[in-house]
Amino acid sequence: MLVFNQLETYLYLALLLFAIGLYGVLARRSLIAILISVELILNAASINFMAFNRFLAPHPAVGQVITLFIMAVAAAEAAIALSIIVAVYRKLKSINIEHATELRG
Amino acid sequence: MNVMLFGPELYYLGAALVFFLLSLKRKPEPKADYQIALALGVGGLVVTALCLCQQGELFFKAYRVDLFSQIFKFALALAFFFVLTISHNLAHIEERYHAEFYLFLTTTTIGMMMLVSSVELLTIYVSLELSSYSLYILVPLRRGDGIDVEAGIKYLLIGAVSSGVMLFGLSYLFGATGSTYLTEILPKMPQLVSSPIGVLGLLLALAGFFFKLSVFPFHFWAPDVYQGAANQVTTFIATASKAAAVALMLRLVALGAGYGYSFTKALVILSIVSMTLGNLVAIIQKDFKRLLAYSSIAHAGYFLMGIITMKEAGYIAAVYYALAYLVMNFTVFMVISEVAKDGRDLKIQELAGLWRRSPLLSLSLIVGLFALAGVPPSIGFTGKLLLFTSAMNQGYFWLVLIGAVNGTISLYYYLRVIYASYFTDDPSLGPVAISTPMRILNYALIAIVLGFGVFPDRIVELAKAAVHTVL
Amino acid sequence: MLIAPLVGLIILLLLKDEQKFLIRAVSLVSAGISLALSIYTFMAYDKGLGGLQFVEKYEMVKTFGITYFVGVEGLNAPLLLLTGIVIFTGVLTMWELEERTKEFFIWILALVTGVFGVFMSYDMFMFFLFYEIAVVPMYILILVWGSTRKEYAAMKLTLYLMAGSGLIIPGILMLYSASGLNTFNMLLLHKAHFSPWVQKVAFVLLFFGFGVLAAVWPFHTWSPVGHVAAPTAVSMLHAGVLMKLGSFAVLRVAMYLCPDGFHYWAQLMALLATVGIVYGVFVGLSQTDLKYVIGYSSVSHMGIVCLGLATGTVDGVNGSVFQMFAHGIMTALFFSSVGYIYDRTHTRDIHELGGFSRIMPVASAFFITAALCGAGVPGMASFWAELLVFIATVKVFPVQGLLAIAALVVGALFALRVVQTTFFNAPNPKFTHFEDVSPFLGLPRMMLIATLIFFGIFPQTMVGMIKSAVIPFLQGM
Amino acid sequence: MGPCDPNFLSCFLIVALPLLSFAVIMIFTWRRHRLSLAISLTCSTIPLILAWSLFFRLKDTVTLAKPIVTQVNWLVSDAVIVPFGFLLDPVSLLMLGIVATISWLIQIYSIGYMEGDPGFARFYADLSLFGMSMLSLVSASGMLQLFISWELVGLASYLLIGFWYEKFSASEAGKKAFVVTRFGDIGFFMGLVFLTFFMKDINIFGLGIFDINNAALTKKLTEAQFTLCALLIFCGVAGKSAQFPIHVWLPDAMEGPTPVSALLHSATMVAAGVYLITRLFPFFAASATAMTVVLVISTITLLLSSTIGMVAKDIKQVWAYSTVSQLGFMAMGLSAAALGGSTLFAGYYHLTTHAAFKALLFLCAGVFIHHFGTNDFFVMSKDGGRKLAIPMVTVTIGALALAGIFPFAGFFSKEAILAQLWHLPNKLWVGLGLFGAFLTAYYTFRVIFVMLFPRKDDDPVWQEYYVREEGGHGHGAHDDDHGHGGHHGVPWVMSFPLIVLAAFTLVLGFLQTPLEKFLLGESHPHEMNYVLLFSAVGCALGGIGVAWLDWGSANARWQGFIRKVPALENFFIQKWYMDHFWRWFLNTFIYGTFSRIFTYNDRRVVDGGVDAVAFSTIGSGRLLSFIQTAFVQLNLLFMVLVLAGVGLYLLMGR
Repeated sequence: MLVFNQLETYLYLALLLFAIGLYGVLARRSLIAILISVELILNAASINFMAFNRFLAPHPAVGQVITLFIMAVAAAEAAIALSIIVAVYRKLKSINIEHATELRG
Repeated sequence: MNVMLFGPELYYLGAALVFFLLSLKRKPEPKADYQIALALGVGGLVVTALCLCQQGELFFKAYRVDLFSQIFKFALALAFFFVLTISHNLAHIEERYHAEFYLFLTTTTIGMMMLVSSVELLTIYVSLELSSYSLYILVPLRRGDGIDVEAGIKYLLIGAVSSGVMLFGLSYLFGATGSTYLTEILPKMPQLVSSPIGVLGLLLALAGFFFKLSVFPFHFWAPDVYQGAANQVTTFIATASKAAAVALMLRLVALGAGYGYSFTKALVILSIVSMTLGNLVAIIQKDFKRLLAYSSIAHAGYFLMGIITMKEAGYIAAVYYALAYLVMNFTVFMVISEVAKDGRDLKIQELAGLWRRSPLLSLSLIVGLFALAGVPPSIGFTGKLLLFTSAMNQGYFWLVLIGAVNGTISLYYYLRVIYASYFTDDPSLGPVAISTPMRILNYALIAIVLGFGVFPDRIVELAKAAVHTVL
Repeated sequence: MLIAPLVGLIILLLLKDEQKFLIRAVSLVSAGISLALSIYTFMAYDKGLGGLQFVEKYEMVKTFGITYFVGVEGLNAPLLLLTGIVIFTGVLTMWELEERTKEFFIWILALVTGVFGVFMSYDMFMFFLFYEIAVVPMYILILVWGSTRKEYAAMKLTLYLMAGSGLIIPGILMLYSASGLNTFNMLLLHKAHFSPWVQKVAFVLLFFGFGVLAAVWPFHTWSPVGHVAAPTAVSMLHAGVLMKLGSFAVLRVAMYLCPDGFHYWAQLMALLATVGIVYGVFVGLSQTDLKYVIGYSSVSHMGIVCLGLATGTVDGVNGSVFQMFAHGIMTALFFSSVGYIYDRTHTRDIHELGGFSRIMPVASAFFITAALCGAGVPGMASFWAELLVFIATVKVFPVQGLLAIAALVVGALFALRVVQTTFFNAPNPKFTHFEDVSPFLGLPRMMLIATLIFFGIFPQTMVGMIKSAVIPFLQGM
Repeated sequence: MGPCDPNFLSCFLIVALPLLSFAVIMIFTWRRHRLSLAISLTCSTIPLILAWSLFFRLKDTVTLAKPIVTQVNWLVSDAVIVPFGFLLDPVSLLMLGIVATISWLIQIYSIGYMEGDPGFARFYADLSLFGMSMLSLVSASGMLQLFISWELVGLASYLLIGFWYEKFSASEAGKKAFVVTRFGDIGFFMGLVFLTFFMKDINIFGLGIFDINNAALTKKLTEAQFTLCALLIFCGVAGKSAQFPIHVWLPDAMEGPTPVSALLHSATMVAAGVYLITRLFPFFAASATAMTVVLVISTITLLLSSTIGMVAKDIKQVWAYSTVSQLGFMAMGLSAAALGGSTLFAGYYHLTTHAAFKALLFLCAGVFIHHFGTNDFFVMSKDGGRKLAIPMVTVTIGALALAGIFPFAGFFSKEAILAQLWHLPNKLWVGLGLFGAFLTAYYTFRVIFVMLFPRKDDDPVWQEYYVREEGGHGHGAHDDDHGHGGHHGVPWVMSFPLIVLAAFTLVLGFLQTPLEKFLLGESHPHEMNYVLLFSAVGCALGGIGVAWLDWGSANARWQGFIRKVPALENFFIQKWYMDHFWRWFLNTFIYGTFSRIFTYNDRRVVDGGVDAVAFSTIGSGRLLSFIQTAFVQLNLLFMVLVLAGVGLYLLMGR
């Protein structure tokens, strides 16, 4: 059987994506980069959905629908996030997360 | 389909539309906006009250309307209305944004309303995001010196990550059960918790809800956001979204046929940690809202306590306490936003001499704080005792003991606030004028907090009925 | 009886701050009504019949089996009477209060409502609810109207007691859930037979939880500090009534519901009590602040109460309930007279005072009476109480009993030392100009003394009452 | 017999009236002297009449064997049942009479003595209180009632001694008296409690005195237990009637007004101890060991006090010590009787006579003090004490009685006691008794002679006197504080009691036989033991003689023969250092050790511990708050790590 015709492949791929995304969120300092990493996490999720849908879902449409929804939501999220990032830039003159360290304790 | 089933949501959608139109106006007239908002808020109360006894399912069973959801919708509407009542001076939000403020407040309300009655993964996710995104925007809406956007971005990041994690978890659940309906997933719990993928999925999925409920370790946003956001926004976050989160958690576990021992144990530990951490850190806070943030973390622990009993009594207690928490927490925030007319963050010392500046406010402050601390005769006390009772019935002796001890610790910082407001005095601070409606609101709140504390029967019965509809 | 203070409280809420006299009048009236009611119940209670009387009861929360269930029996009737007397006299004592009068009386009345509630309710939930109501107002009362180191004292006191409740809640709930009856009604729970283990754990939780309020050694340190800081009437209420709540609760909840636990821990109780007795006396001996002295004396006296309970014999329990009553009155008398002197002289240092029998003979007569009563002079109520306790104790715990008796000598030395330095010797010229207690202000003190002596001469009126409840109580155990 | 019984009623009145007057005066009339006086007097006269009427009504009907007991229940707890009632038998009847009479006389006397004192009313109130408690003590039927009145007596004496409370020494003395006697009382109480403890089924407090004496009950105790109880009860006795080593309060008690000294510390209160022994005579008699101890202690007391009496210069001090010694003497008599299997008569008889003549002596002293405004009889004599005819005569009579010279009362009673001692196998006791008698005679007549034969101011003896002044002893010459030592004649209210008492002193001696008959029911004719008789009188005369040589005769150098041994004398002047001992004890142990340690412990350990907990809580809060870094990614990391941890736990824990 072909390796890319197996559920595991896609699961591992998704897991990898998820890990990368998580890493990016934790490691990158630029807000934009972090945002992108979040998107990666979402995509990992949607890959999962598609994979499960493809291989063992009783109803073939569900996963795809979900994925579509995820795309839309992700888009909205990106918009909001970007707008806030802009606001951050206006106020702090930087989009480096390290500069947003006012609140503590 | 029966419109009434979807009544509240539709109503608020309409409201959102109105606010949207208002926000398009060229020159802002905040007074008028406020009048309209208030009117709509009252209307929302009426509508939700009317829809209280609806029963039914919508959208291919993805959306369940029952007493449980309707009660919480009413509670949300109440919170919405409360927040509007204290929004008469949105000092920290630029006037041209007032309409938008109302708009997003409405949308997030809609999101939460959908949240409390959605029983399907996707629906849950979407409504969760809807409510969250509006809040993301509301937080940095404040006119501030940077801390607002900082709070906003932190909120956004933590929220986005946890929702992403949750989504990932949901995908596993979907994979493990092949379905997205809670009604089908949760009965499969036993074998789910026995398979690694199921456990992983469940855990990751809970992340999102924990984030809303600000349970340890997803609590990090709370202090910053509470402090950074405008008082009214904080109020809404502290009241409405807590209630919604509790409702959702209840739905999740209530349908469950029982989680594994170790899973419950994990939850127990989380609840203990978050209540202890919240209380301990709250002790050293200077900013009142931040203090309340930590107290909310502690309360998340209490909620969890009711939920993990996995028994009817526990759910009843949790529902009761959620409603109670909404009211008493609002009482305190109301005092904050009344005292801090200019919308600034309130330091605890700034409450100095409140008994002189406004006896009524100081009284409601005391009542509210004692209620939060769980001192009788208040709904806080009754609710807490019910929670403990149900937990003890399930044999969580140590959980109860620690909870009780935590009550003592929490009393310490609440007393510090009372001490500041009641004993210290600062002649430089002038009297706080409050309008007649606010006066009435004060009396009403005090009456509710005390009255239902001594005679909780009605609420408990209501909660019981609600829980029955869920089970 | 519950209602009277509540109504007064609500009326007060509506009153304006300015109408001081009206405020006082209202609170006095409501206090008076509750006094009258308590006396009425004391009189009207049918000892021959025994058992619960004047019962009121209705369901509060069916789901959790919470009922509002109050009644009067031989055990709480004396304490109700005590509360009535003390609150009445307390209000009279604070008649001169000028600062934030309204709030003061509001809180006082709230407190008293709680106290009455605790003494009367037979439902654990309500019991605890009232218990907290009674305890919490202390914080504000001390904080606002208190004197020395009040922030510290108030915070300490409240947290201490709340920590106590932190133990009480699990204890109560444990019994509740262990019974499986889904009821908080004590009479029903009493019938549920708990396993020895449950009883042991629950008892120790409850004993220490309530013991904190009863100033059981070594959890007593809040009490002297609190007494010192609190304003007169509050000290009166607190030492006179609130501390009794603790011991009463130990009796009513802990001992009543888990007899086996009690028998298991009785030794410990007796030990702690004895330590408290001896300890309190000795520490008090080296205090120079009048209120500290009294505070420690009450630690010692509460020790006697606890010792009586520990014996678990009819005599012992009779004695200790009687002692609760007597000590309540006595301490109220103490504090009211000290308060009077303090309000005038603004010092409580016994070395600074002196010769007050010449300056204000009446006031000092009050104090001396109280002191003698404290020293256990016959003819005062407390003598009988202590007598009963001691005899009972020697039978059960000989050693502790003898130690406690021996402590009496030091007790006498202790009381007389204070009396001598404060009221005898040459008057301090600084204070010679103060006028004596006016008849009106003297009235409450006179009432207290009258009570002391009445029950000192006719102890049977009290003991008979208590006995009517204690005997069935202990048979039930 | 119920409360309606006439005896009960009269007794009840006897007890209740003084209490009533006390209450009335204290509450209402304490500002109005005359009125208070009237009340108090009526309330002491009626009991007087009642007491004697009882005496004469019942004197033929009652005997020691079958007394009249009337009582009602006072307190009925479960096992503890306390009766309230009266026990009338010869002993109590006679004592009632004596007490009533003397307190009545004292009240009369005080009209003059306390005149114009600011606390006049209070004084009478206290007197009434004392009368009440003493009377109920005497007539109590139950042990507990006896104990209660016992305590009340202590209270009254506290109030009376500290009457001039503004004088530090007075209030101090009052405190001392109360605490020291309390010390004894606790012993007494413990004794009772032990009795209850040992005889489990019976409750001693419920029993009458009569029952305690009844051997049937007490025989179930082992010898040791019995002795223990007896000794503990004797502690009470020792406390009240000032036996060694807790006699120290009595001399200080002389700080009180003289009538008080006369009433409490001679006739009634201090006699209460001895009275208790007579009451419980069979009980005590049952334990030989205890009685021996009593005998020893009382002997020590006798010698100690008489030696101190030899050197005291304050007239009241002298009488006080003589009182102590006489009390010792009585105790000796009783214990000797108990050991010798004889009757309680001798001791009790001496108690009676002593009451009379000692009261007399004190009252006379009071007259002098009142007159000259000093307590120092040297000064009195210098100021011409002997000019006051009546007191001088009466004091001499009293002195003769005290010294035990025929035909005065003291002679007979001492004779009786010595007879008891004589019967003891060991003749040491009688010897000591005689020695005591000698000393008594000596110091008594030291006073008398000094008063009778004053010296000129230029007389060399005065340097001597002043030298001794340096020798400083506790209660030297200090003037009375009620400050009216004006030179006026003796008012009749003061001299009248003197005469009455003097009469008693003369008469009582010859009433020995009838009294004995009345007390014991039969009087066995006592064979005249001539050896003893003569030796006793010899000792007395000898004492007087020595006193004459030292103080009386024209060329006496006014210094006691004891001066030959200065060390000893100083030892006596310092009162055998008993006061020092107690003071030291108090400071070192009570205040020094326990109180200090406990207080420290309370502050530091207990309280400190609590505060430490509080602070550690806050500290941990501060510590935990560092988790909340401002840097969001750290938070996220933390979040992820915890999540991973929980995940691992779940996967492993499955």
